[in-house]
Amino acid sequence: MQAKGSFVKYGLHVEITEETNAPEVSGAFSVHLDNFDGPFDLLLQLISRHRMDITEVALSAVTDEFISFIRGLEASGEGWKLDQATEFLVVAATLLDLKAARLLPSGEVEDETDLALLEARDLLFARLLQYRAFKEIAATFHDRIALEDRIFARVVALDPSLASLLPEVLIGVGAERFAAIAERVLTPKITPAVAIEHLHMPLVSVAEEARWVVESLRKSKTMSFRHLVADAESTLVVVARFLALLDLYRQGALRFDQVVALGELQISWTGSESGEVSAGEEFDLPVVPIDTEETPNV
Amino acid sequence: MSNPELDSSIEAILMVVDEPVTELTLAQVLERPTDEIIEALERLSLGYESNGFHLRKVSGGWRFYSRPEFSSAVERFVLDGQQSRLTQAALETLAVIAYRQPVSRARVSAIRGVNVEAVMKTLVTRGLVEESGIEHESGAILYKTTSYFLERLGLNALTDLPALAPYLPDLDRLDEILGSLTD
Amino acid sequence: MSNPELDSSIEAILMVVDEPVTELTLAQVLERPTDEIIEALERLSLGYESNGFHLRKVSGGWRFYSRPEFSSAVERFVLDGQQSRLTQAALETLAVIAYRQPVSRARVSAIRGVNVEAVMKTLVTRGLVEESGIEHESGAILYKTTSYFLERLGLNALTDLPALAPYLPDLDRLDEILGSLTD
Repeated sequence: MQAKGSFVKYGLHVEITEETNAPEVSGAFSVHLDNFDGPFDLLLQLISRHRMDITEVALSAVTDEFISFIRGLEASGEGWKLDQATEFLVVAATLLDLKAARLLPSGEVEDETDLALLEARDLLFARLLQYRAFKEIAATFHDRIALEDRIFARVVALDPSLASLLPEVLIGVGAERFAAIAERVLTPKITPAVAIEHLHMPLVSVAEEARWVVESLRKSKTMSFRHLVADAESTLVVVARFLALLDLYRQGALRFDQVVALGELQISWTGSESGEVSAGEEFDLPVVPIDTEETPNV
Repeated sequence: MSNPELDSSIEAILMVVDEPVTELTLAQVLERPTDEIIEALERLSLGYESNGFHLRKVSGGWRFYSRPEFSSAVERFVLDGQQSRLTQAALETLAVIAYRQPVSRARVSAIRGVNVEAVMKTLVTRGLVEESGIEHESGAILYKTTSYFLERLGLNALTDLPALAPYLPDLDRLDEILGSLTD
Repeated sequence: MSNPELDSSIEAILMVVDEPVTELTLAQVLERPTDEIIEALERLSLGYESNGFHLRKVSGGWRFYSRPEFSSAVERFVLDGQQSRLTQAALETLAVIAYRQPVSRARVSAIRGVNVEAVMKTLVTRGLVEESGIEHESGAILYKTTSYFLERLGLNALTDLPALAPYLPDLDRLDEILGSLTD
């Protein structure tokens, strides 16, 4: 991963080549200031390691750059990157707090390593770092779950010859407890929304569903539409996947088979085995106004 | 001529599939000639001599079994107090069947979000659940609870099962979604 | 010191299980000290390197699993009960809970900088997170991860979670302070 940047501090020009565990640099937001030039993530890292002073960063310039970055995405047709935008808001707000605290004369602490004496600005640092740490560790969770999805356990039914040896079966719970188990299991995995769904409709990205569709079809080669939407949490996801299929069909990446009218729709992958296949971007709205799960409250 | 990749794929399948698998099915899934599959199975079956399990062909299909020499250990395990009690997975599956009967295995799987094949078979073997006809549209086998189930739960009739909260949807969400799309 | 008889008995038992088996259960059934059982299980688990399956301890219990390399072959048999994906927001929230448990929703919100109410609900209904008592001072409900969470991540215990430290800068006691300041 590229981890190079440079900044000027106290008149010295310093080259930074230390490794960074910042996530994906490509396509990410980078900052061009008088005293710093490089990815936003690296800027944070430098500040966090006390290699750069927050008071020397022109936050308004960073914000201007971010706005033009987002405009650029809009213009290029890629649309808003909501995750990047929310993350930027969180980080920028923290930096602002940090800077405000730092500019107060009383905020000066001589011994920076004495964490017992952490001042407001250091707590803010810590908060920011923690936020980033959990983001990064979530990626390892994702990888682990993806791996586990490919491992299947041996689960076998009780052998009838062994069953005959067993005494009476013990259900082990009373009727009330049994009903409670039923209630829990039968509760839909998606909690029924109260009446705010029209306000908080989670938007579905056709492009994102298309990526999932491509991944599934590459793995299974042939799938029925029913199977392809088996885990869909809403009609919207079913529609998005269907639109993605149409776009992929137009690109010649798949084939449809339907033996009888209204019968099972089979989809066979005929596209490339690997590499980026994008579809459905035209269906996604350029601006996403609300996301239920990610409402910044900083 | 052995093929380690093929051998391991066969082992992986047979280790996690509960039913005996035929040579033909393996040939189709692994896209190899049946002869090659038979050869691999026979080679594999000779390789577990020092293990507590072996690979055998029974009534047309291949499956891993415990070796009879160790049946006393297996029997003790099964007879151990733990085994006469239902597992959490079995209990959850039984609860779905009890409240949604008659119900197909596919639908129970969809509700529980996991494959319930082995658990259903155990419930049938233990006499708590039995087949109850065929679903008209799909041809799937339907299951219901038995009178032994009522007895073990200490109930007289299914109507004595405690009522569930009224808001639980009775319909399989997927069918609902798909149904609304094809209308 | 290996004991082929013991090893094979364990293998034979693991062939018939429908849920992971603990070392303690095996020790009781086989009438051997738990240490000896653990040793045998660890030895066995190293012995399937050239097989399509392996023996693993997940969430406290042992059982046989297919190897991930052969998942494409196995998937054709195990079709129903597919797992649905977690969103990025759900993964990040889950990460915070996993490392800070037991933890209140307010505190998770503070760390993530966003309102996590909807995501927490999803994690609870998916069985990955559960309530774990009340915070003494605030009266807030505390949350922790479940054993199903361990299973989904293929972990044996919470102590097997990757260390958080490498993701944070190398300052002494930082982690500790972070834990206390988000209230």
